[in-house]
Amino acid sequence: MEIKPFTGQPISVLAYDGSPVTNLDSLGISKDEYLSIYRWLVLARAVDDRGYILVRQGRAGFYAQIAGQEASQIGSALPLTKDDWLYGDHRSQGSMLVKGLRAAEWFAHVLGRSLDPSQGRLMPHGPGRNDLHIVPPSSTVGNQITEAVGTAMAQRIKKRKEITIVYFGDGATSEGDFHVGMNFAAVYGSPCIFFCQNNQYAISVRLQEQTHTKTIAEKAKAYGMDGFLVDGNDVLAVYAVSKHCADKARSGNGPSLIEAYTYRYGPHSSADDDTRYRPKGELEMWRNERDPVVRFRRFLEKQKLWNDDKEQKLLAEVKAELAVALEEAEKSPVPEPMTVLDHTYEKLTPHLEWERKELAAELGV
Amino acid sequence: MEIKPFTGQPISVLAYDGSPVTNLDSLGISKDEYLSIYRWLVLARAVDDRGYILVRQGRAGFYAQIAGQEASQIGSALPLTKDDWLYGDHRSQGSMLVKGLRAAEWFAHVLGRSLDPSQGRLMPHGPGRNDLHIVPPSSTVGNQITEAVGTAMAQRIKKRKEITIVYFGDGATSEGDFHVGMNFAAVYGSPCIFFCQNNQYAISVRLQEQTHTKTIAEKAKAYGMDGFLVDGNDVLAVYAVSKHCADKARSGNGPSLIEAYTYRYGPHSSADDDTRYRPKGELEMWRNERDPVVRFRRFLEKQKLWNDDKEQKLLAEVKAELAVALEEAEKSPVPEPMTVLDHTYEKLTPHLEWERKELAAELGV
Amino acid sequence: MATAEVTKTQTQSTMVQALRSALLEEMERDENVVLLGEDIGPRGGVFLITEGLIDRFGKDRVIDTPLAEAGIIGAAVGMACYGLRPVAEIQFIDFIFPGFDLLVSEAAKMRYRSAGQFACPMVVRSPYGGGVRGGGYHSQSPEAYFVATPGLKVVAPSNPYDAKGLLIASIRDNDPVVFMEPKKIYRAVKNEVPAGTYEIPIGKAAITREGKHVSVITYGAMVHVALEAAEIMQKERVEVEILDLRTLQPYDSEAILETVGKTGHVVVLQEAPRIGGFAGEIAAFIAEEAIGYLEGPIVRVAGWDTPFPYALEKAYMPNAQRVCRAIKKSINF
Amino acid sequence: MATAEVTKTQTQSTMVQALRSALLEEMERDENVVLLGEDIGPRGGVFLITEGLIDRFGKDRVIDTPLAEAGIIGAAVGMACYGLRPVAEIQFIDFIFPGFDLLVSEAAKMRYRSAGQFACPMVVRSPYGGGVRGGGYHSQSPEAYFVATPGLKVVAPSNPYDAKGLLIASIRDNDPVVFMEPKKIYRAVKNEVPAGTYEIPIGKAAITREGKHVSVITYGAMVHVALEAAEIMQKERVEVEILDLRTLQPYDSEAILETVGKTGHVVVLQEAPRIGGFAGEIAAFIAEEAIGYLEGPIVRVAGWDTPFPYALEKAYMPNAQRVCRAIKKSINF
Ligand SMILES: Cc1ncc(C[n+]2csc(CCOP(=O)(O)OP(=O)(O)O)c2C)c(N)n1
Ligand SMILES: Cc1ncc(C[n+]2csc(CCOP(=O)(O)OP(=O)(O)O)c2C)c(N)n1
Ligand SMILES: [Mg+2]
Ligand SMILES: [Mg+2]
Repeated sequence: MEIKPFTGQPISVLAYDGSPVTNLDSLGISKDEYLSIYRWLVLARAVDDRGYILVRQGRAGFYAQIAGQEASQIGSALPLTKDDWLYGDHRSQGSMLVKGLRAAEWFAHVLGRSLDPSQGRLMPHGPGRNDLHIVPPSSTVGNQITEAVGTAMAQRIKKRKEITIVYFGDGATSEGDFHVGMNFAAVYGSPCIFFCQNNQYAISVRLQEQTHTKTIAEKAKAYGMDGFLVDGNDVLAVYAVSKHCADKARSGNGPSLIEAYTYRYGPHSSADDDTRYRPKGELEMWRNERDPVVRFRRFLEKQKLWNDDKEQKLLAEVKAELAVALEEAEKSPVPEPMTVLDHTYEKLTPHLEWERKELAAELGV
Repeated sequence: MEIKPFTGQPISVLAYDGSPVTNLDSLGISKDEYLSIYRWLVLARAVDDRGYILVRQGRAGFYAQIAGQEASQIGSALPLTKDDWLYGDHRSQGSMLVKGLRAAEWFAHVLGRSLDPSQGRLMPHGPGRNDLHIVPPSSTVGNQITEAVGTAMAQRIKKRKEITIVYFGDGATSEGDFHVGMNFAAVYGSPCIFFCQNNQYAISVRLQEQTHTKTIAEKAKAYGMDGFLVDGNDVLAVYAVSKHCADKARSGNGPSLIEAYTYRYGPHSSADDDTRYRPKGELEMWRNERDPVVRFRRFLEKQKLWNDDKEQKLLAEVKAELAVALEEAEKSPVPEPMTVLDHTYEKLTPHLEWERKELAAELGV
Repeated sequence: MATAEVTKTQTQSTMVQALRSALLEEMERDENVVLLGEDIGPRGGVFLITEGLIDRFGKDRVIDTPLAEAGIIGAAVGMACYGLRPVAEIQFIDFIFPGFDLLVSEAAKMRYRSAGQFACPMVVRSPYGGGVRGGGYHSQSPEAYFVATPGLKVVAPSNPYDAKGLLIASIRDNDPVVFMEPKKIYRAVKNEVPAGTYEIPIGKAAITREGKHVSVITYGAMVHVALEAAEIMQKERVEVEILDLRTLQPYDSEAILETVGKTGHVVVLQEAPRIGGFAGEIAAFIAEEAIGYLEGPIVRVAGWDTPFPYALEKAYMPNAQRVCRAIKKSINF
Repeated sequence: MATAEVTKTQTQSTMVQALRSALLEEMERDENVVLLGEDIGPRGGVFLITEGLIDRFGKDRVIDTPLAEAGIIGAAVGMACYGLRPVAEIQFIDFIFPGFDLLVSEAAKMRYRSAGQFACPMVVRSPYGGGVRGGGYHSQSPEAYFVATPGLKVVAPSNPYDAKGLLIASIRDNDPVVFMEPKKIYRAVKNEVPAGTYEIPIGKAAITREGKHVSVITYGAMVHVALEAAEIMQKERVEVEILDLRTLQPYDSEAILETVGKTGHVVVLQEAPRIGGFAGEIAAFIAEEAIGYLEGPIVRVAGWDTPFPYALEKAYMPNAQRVCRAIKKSINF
């Protein structure tokens, strides 16, 4: 399978019905790996469903679902090694799970509990984990992009065989940080993958109102960088393109932009009302005809690797696993109020020492 | 003459020796207009020479010369009408003169005198004049770009047959504002010309270290906009391309990016030391072989429109004119110290009223 | 300076409704008023302040923008220079920072640097403040930055009536105004808001509650925390006067001197972190101009000097108890 | 707290030289220290602070960047998270604003939002302040913004000796530091700067001049204006004590209380505009914690509340005369 930039049409491996449109051998993926990919897809969706219920139950304040975008996230994160760095955005929990974040930690993050590696410091859109090289995103759309480039610059300065991947949405490409980050990475040949999940909306704003190009991928031309357009609902295509760009970056051949053309099923977040802007039938079309999980399952079935029995077994297994994870998260306590002052600086400044006393008095501790 | 975007090579009308490489008739420029263009080139250079001397004499604090870039500025400003708006940067005084700024005002600006339309409020890199629709640039590289787009958006909202031109350098294209402004303009089809004077340096940083593309013009592709590369030392080519883009914008066909490939002769500014970064011989090559004023003069000579006599006469005329202008500027007083508080707000706030009293006491007035 | 007058014949409104009606009426009145921001079109803004306005005024006057605050503010500057009166919405004030440069380097300085030739009659309105489980980037109160920027005016209403009158005044003002909307009370506080047009003058504070023992000077959502504290202190026979600044830049120095002169005890209350915050400006002003009136320390109550937390926002935000402790510190000197 | 110790065997240095030697020595000591910024390579920076360093350390450690402050600060954050210790140069602090978001939303909050997992040991150094005919965009003193941002430390030296020791301490500090260099005295003030490594602790002020009648609290280039004023007042037998804060966040509250306790009269002097400025924070702190010591108003001396002018910068900037007037206001209460 030859992977070329600026194809105009999304690169794909599977047709919507799951039949391959390219030679699978060239992907070099084993049967076990196919099954593992499917498990990731199912798990990511299940985690997300479970997480969103927490909001509906009033137990969490916010949730941005990834449903519909699982293939983009799983396919792009699988080529990463342990040493590679990952910068997410507010909709990249699927990638974080692949990178090693535990479901229990994710739930704890959603609930704002101590088990959350970020200890309830962030609105639930992605915790960090230093040992996994996952940097927690701020909510400020686009900021992670220049940071990721800094990390990739450092990897190159230190001559490490590592890469950095950074996730962002179609809307984020309008921010200055996208531009500045792309330009820096191209100038320094930084080992970086710019991974754009183009789900066609930035809250209510459609891509055609966001920018005047047909694709995001072609924006790479402004930086002398390669831009790849991939079917974001085709996990094998996303994997193949991401692997290509990861290898390229790792071998010193610089950064790439990947646009994964996909669609989000949920509202922008639990605070959104998507009926205000979504045209009728659009969501149904994507969900019924292009679903990334179903599509890959059809592929497995066609390959005789999957059947209903296996499916039921997997779903039950995942459900049980997540029940345990959620329980672990729920058992974890809410952070101690007195910790609210910690980690502003390495040590409390004198002013914060003073505030610590005030807070202790206020809390009666 | 057909004007096409993304040519890869700069569009030109004149060879370095001044002989036309394209059919001149298609430009629709009369003989008188040729002479007037030449006068502008000579005047712009003379103003600049005179202005720079003021710094060397210690009478002004700062100067950024345009020498070498006159054709870019004159050629791009000539197609503008009185109603059109112009946003300059720190190196666009040539364009401002064409738009109507008087040389005396420019000198007053350089000297920080009351005749300066900005009344000594800005480092001398470009005053504004509301009646001429020249907005004074801040020194912050790139900021003028989104502002210009706002004006162009307003022109469109108001359905006026006006356009806005905004000037910036090659370095400015790295700022987020370039990206944000280009994107907005393309999305709204704003009647705007993005005019990049690519003089190949941002202070000491060469274009190849600034960005990984070969040209600036191709960056327009990231916005679904046309990008034109023009020989910035060829005033007729700059005029033709600018006119083309102005007409296009005026008739509702949206914005364009123009890259004028040129070279600055002076240091970045009077505070710079360009010997630290300029390769030997480069400056000499540009000055001796590609000078925009000489080139156009050769053209006029070849067209039998010019000779040494006329040249001497013109130089003397301009010299006299500028002597008068400078005198007018010098006669103009330094702004009254008490005015330092004015124009922060429409009216002095109570706090500023109080400060006014303090200042009066301090000055003993 | 007077307490907010309320016409009794009007219906109870939320601040969301009041703000929306200010925009609508000003757009009807002056066709140069245009709105721009993210999701303000069909979506009506994420807090629905612009709901339905695009249907009424069309895409040329209610402009859904690409996701770039530098573009929103920069374009507003260029529109204002041209003669429009743009009202820009920043979705959360925490996201003003990608456009901060355009605000402080351009909008704030355009009039000055052009010696009055160009002006920026524009409003940047944005929800601010905590108490909505918004975490570190949907809860901040960055007014200190704007107040410290000469050329900007800064307004922060505490109730729907004021919100409407102040927004109308801000739109009509010929200087750039940062209009900070306390999102916690967007729908939580109601009062009577007349249908017609009225202005609350910029630069004028209001006494929200009269008292003679101690002055709590505050603004925005914190006015309600002050009211709660005043109720508590009332039981201890401490009569708290509450001064709602309404405008932070230029703030109403006369009103401040008046209340300090009356009570001699001052608490300045803000939601933002303490160090470098706007409360410090008020305290400094009093310490310079009214030290003779003071019978105790000027006590600041503020958020802690940390980023805004998520899970622990209750332990973070100033509450009535914290205000009462400060009042006691101030009067038991 | 102690007066700047000066080893007499050393040569007289400018602040430019002192800063350069701090960078050079720290880069020699720790290979994780890297520099990035505009024109810092072959050009040596526009003020020559990094002159020659690219020859010594190569392009991987002295990184000339494209013209984008968001990239400079953003990349520094990403480098710091990775384990480097970047020192970013912003050519003039007026141009930090295109990268302000990365500073306040990212660098300042990374440690907090990751609950201590990631830190940003980085320095953003930049020339600030007026007096060099730089006009509105090459003269500003925006420290109020940084001080009001929890998570940032802010340092502003007043002399070459301190500059070197403070820059070394800032590079070694594990929190992000905004290091403000008073460009007016880059070459105008000299003192003895030892060749070897030494740190001036962050958070500690210094008494620049002892006096018993009034305290002038200040920092950066204004220390020298305070010294001038002290000389003038000396003639009127007023002994002025000058406290040079050196660090603005966290500022040395003990040293402030000590000098206020000693003199009872306070002038706070800054170059930045008055309203919302850092001087207000100091005044507020004193009005809260040391009101009992005060025998007069706390008087602020500052730039006027306007953008920074060009032709009239003399009328704008605080000078010794303005400080003397304030001192008199404070002691003749
Ligand atoms: C700087 C900034 N501006 C605005 C917002 C509010 N906001 C959060 S997500 C979002 C849309 C993002 O769209 P996109 O980048 O396409 O990502 P998606 O949500 O579709 O995954 C907006 C406007 C923000 N978080 N940060
Ligand atoms: C935001 C910002 N960063 C840095 C500077 C300092 N500076 C002034 S001009 C300049 C280089 C500009 O290069 P370019 O855009 O190519 O324009 P030129 O000077 O070559 O005409 C720099 C770095 C500035 N003025 N503004
Ligand atoms: Mg999207
Ligand atoms: Mg240039």
